[in-house]
Amino acid sequence: MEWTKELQLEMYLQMLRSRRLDERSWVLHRQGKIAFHISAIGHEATQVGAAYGLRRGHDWVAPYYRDLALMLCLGLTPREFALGLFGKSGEPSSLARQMPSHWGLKRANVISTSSPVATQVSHAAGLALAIKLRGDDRVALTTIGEGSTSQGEWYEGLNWAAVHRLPFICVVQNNTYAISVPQKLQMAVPNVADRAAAFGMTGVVVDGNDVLAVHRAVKEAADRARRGDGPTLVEAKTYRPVPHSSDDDDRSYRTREEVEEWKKRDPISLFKSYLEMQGILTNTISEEMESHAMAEADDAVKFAEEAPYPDVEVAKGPVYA
Amino acid sequence: MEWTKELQLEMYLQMLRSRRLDERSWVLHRQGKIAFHISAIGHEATQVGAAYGLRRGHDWVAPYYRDLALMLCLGLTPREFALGLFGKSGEPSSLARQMPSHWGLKRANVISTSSPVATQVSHAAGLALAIKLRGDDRVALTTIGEGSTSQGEWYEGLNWAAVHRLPFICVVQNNTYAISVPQKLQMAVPNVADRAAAFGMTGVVVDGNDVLAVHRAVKEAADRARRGDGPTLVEAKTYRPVPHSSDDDDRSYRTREEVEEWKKRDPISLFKSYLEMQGILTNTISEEMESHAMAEADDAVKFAEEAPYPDVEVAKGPVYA
Amino acid sequence: MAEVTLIEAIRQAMDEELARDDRVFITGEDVGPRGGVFRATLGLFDKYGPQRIIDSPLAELSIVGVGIGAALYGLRPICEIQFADFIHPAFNQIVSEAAKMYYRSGGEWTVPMVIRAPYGGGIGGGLYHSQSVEAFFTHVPGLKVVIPSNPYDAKGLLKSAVRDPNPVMFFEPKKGYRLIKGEIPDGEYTVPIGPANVSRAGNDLSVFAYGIMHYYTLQAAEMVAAEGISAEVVDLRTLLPVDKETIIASVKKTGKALIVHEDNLTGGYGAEVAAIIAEEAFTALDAPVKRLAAPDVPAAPFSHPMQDWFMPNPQKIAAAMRELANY
Amino acid sequence: MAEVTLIEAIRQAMDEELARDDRVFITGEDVGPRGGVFRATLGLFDKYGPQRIIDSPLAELSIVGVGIGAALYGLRPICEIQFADFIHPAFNQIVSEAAKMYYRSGGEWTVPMVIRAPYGGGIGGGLYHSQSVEAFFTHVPGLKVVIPSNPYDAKGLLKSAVRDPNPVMFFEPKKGYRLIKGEIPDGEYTVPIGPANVSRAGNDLSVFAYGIMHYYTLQAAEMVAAEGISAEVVDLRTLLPVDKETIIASVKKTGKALIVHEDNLTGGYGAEVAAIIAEEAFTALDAPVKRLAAPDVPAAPFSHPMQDWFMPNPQKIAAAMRELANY
Ligand SMILES: Cc1ncc(C[n+]2csc(CCOP(=O)(O)OP(=O)(O)O)c2C)c(N)n1
Ligand SMILES: Cc1ncc(C[n+]2csc(CCOP(=O)(O)OP(=O)(O)O)c2C)c(N)n1
Ligand SMILES: [Mg+2]
Ligand SMILES: [Mg+2]
Repeated sequence: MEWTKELQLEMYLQMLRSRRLDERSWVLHRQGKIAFHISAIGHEATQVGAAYGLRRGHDWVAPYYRDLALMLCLGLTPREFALGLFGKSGEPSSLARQMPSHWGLKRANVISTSSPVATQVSHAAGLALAIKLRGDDRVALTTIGEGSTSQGEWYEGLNWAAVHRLPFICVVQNNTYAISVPQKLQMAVPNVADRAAAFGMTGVVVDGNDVLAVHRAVKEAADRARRGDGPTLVEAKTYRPVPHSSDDDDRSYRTREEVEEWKKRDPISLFKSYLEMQGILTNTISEEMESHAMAEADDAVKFAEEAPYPDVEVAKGPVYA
Repeated sequence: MEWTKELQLEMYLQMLRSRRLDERSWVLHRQGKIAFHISAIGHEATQVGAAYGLRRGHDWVAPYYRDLALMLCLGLTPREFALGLFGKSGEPSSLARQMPSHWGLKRANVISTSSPVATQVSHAAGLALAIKLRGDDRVALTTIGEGSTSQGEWYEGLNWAAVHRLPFICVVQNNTYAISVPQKLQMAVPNVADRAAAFGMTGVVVDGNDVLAVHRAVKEAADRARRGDGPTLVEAKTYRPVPHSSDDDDRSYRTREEVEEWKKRDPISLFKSYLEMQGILTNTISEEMESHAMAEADDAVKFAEEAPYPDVEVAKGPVYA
Repeated sequence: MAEVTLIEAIRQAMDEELARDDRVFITGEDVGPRGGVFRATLGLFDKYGPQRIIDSPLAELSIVGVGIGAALYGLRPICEIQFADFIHPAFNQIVSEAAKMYYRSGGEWTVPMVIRAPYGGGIGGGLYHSQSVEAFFTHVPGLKVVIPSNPYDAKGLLKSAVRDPNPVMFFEPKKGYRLIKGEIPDGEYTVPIGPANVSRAGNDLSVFAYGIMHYYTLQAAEMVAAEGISAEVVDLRTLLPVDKETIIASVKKTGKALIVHEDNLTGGYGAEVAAIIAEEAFTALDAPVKRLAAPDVPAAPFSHPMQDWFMPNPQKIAAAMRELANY
Repeated sequence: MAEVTLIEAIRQAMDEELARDDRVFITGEDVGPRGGVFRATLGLFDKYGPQRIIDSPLAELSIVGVGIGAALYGLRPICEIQFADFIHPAFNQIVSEAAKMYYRSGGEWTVPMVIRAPYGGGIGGGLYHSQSVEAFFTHVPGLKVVIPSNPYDAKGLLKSAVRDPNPVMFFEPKKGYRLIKGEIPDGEYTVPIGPANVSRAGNDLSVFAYGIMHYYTLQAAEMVAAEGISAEVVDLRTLLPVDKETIIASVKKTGKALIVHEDNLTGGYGAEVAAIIAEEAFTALDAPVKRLAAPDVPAAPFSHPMQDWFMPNPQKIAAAMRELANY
């Protein structure tokens, strides 16, 4: 597979946009300005690679809470995200009824998501079933953490996709922990992708800190799906160098050495060095992108800080369509 | 593995006892004397082989409704079974509160079972966890139909067993249908045992109509469990030559030819020929066993027909221990 | 006009909706060539094929979850749960997902889906083929809960349910499938989801019921009528949203209220009806608000004498009516 | 005597029961080295090790199912569900299995198990970290449902729950974890499951509440006391089995009843309490039976103004008391 220079720079910028906005969110939390943040830091290569493997806006997506970078690629604006952080009026996913990072964006074919993990998987299978029944050329992609693959919901959703050879992709973002619980207490297999064998589905392991590798794997999965050759389970091996969420303290369950070790494989630094080595990313471009990402984050936060809270009427409903 | 003559004859007798009692139950249903029967016909080799793979009365069992032959091997008496058919007083599994074949026999370490399929699987994992925590040398065995492995409950139960390397055995009785639904609409893999790969668990396919083969597989699984080498998924390939239950009519979903083809591989006939060929089963023994099995079924039905219905007080509870 | 059974009315509703709207499809266990274990989908597989009538894996959670996904894409799934007793594995998808989707997405996403399930006892089904499960769902904002008591309503309400933009739980009294017969018009009609139905006018007391208990209540009302007791009977039909107006109006008229269901007493739907009456029709009440329900044991036992003890029936309902009328 | 928080009382109860009985073990998500996301099991992993404090896979259904199996074998599991909102995947195991095991086996098999879950709103948790789920379980014969409102009861009731031969749902008002403090004795004690507690005597009206709503109700009672309204406050504590006697006795004394919960109104636990009163204390009633509950929207919204609108609080409770007292 070949990547144009433009495409690579675009993906790099997406990673950077997500990272800067995400870092800013942690700052807001430390400042006591927001109550909760759940982070995509470390997952940017996986998410940007996955998003670019799709026909964005055409294919359908059922994401999970950690997908800030994915959502930015799909068209969520930083301002919209920030409205969610503050619970402010105009938040597009839920009218600020849901916690931050509970995605949903109709204009981008991103369905509404909740907190209970793994429920989105059978939704994605249902989207894929509908796509197949209608004869459309779309695919349905869902994302999930490795811990959440312990849920029977995950198993059932993938099984439907396999039985009906649906245009379905499940991207597992394996960051080796579910809050504090390490992978070995979730499963007795080294790779989540090994579980594909249970379904008769293609399973792929990919370096989740390598955006191009993820892009290729998801693109191939999407091609497979569109050819009618059925679903794919893509496992992206990555790491979450920050706590699970702003409510978490990760010192009780992992060593600082482990975290530092992984930080050396930061997906943005890796991609940056690669692009520099290839002569694709120059200092000028890099600085431009940095200031773009920073400015965007600044603007988003300012916008959301100044936005009003939702009117109480918004709480009342409607509950029924 | 070597089988003594006595053991082989004993297993043959168990299969016969189950078959005759089962056939009698169908007759009772046709006579309008009982309302419901769900049958083990065709599954006897699987069930007897599985039971004899255990230390009966010492190991723990979480069965499913089709397990008449298994239960007889574990010590349920034909009279007790027949009380269940008629809903009569003294029925030991539930005091006739449950439908027939909803097993449970404390004296034999058989836990109480319900109707929703697959719920017994995590119970068996819990039994196995408790066995491990207590340091006992027992194993927990559960049985289930292939269709019911589509439930997330099945997946979660096996996953626990694998993660904790529990002394756990799951025997899947694959009769290729879940009521009317064929295996290919449940799963996109040819063997349920292929799903063992998802758990990092040993998976074995065995001819479910060959009692010795099943016996060996389950015995090996039990040995593995007792050695501390973890759980096993045993898939026994068999067939149900009768309708799903007395409520079913199987003509809508399978051809008579298919049924006749499988009947040629009836597990009792197969084992009988084999034992005759080996000179283990003589005409005399065979006839003795036949009349024993018939007499036992006669006695059970007579006993249950004459037994009183439960007192209405039994319905009232207690609901709490 | 033709007389049909309850199950035939249900089958007709699905057949007509499948024919009317190609976004409608059915999934569930054994709904295909087998036509469903109760034969609700009989003939539909042959007529509409495996793309519209889909035998699902044996997994209720994903029957509903896949249904939700398809509904989000714009289809109109009818999901069959083989017995209401087996809806519990799907609880998370129904309560966390289907019910909350519209509100949680600020109205962006709707789940136009019907979940059909046969419920209730009296058929020798024991603890796990007899359950009434409506009270678990009438507590969930975002769901509609419908229980028909006769073929006319069953057909008309099911057609409305298929067309409703919200998730509708459609519980069918399975003992009535072949027992309850009634006339239905030849042409197209619907019955709106929402209003209860005063199925028999009366003055001495109001009796609220649904499903087969409504069928029995009408019989009981006949029995006590011969003794001079005039019972007003209200078929609740739509349990959620609750039709408070009809309930309160009836109690204001008669001054006495009896609620009948075959679900367990404690925390059953009758509690909500009683609470509404005790709050909003208090000054009209001439007697305690009474509930006649199944006792608080897990479900209907299998053995017949025990099942009979468990189930409310016309005799027991008539006795409760007499007692309340004579208060 | 020492003053402790609600969560500390809960932690102590588990610590003492683990020490007392080696059949007791804990499983759930993050209960191990992390000590639980709310720190209820803090320190227990270090003290009792990975065989007694077991970090489960992320799968509630099997947390409960495995717990049931272990209980059948003779152990005494305490299963933690991280948030009550995530109990729905386990619904089938709780309702079909744990609750019915004793009855369905004719008393042969018992499930001595505790399922702990933090519930309730007011902590900015939005729709899925704020739910009250008790009403789904108070409808299920075979379960016990306990909700403590203060550290003393929390410790004593949790110890009773661990020793109870039946499955006990133990819901903890998470907003009260650190907010609610109270004295507990130094030595061993238990509080029996079953009886409600008249926590404040009064004459003008009876207010029934549980969990943090009980805490707020006591505050509201103080507020209206200053205005001359004498409210009797009943802490229901054990929701199932219902303590009818205490409820009815209180209403017979005061003639008026208000029920408060933060769960949605329709089909909530308040409906059952209201129904009991309307049936069994009818002649004592001087006013309509009132319920103050969260509105019928899916759950507490995230954004603060909306959350405040959703949640009952001392002010709202006091207002409802005044209205009823002045009826
Ligand atoms: C059904 C359910 N149970 C528990 C939780 C609480 N919870 C939220 S995230 C999480 C861990 C998820 O880990 P993983 O799937 O590995 O995803 P990651 O956060 O590591 O990306 C848990 C236990 C939940 N949201 N839903
Ligand atoms: C949760 C649940 N859903 C549906 C049913 C109804 N049901 C009973 S048996 C059965 C088919 C089971 O098939 P399989 O697992 O292959 O076992 P078999 O009967 O073929 O031995 C179904 C759908 C049930 N008992 N439980
Ligand atoms: Mg993870
Ligand atoms: Mg089968």
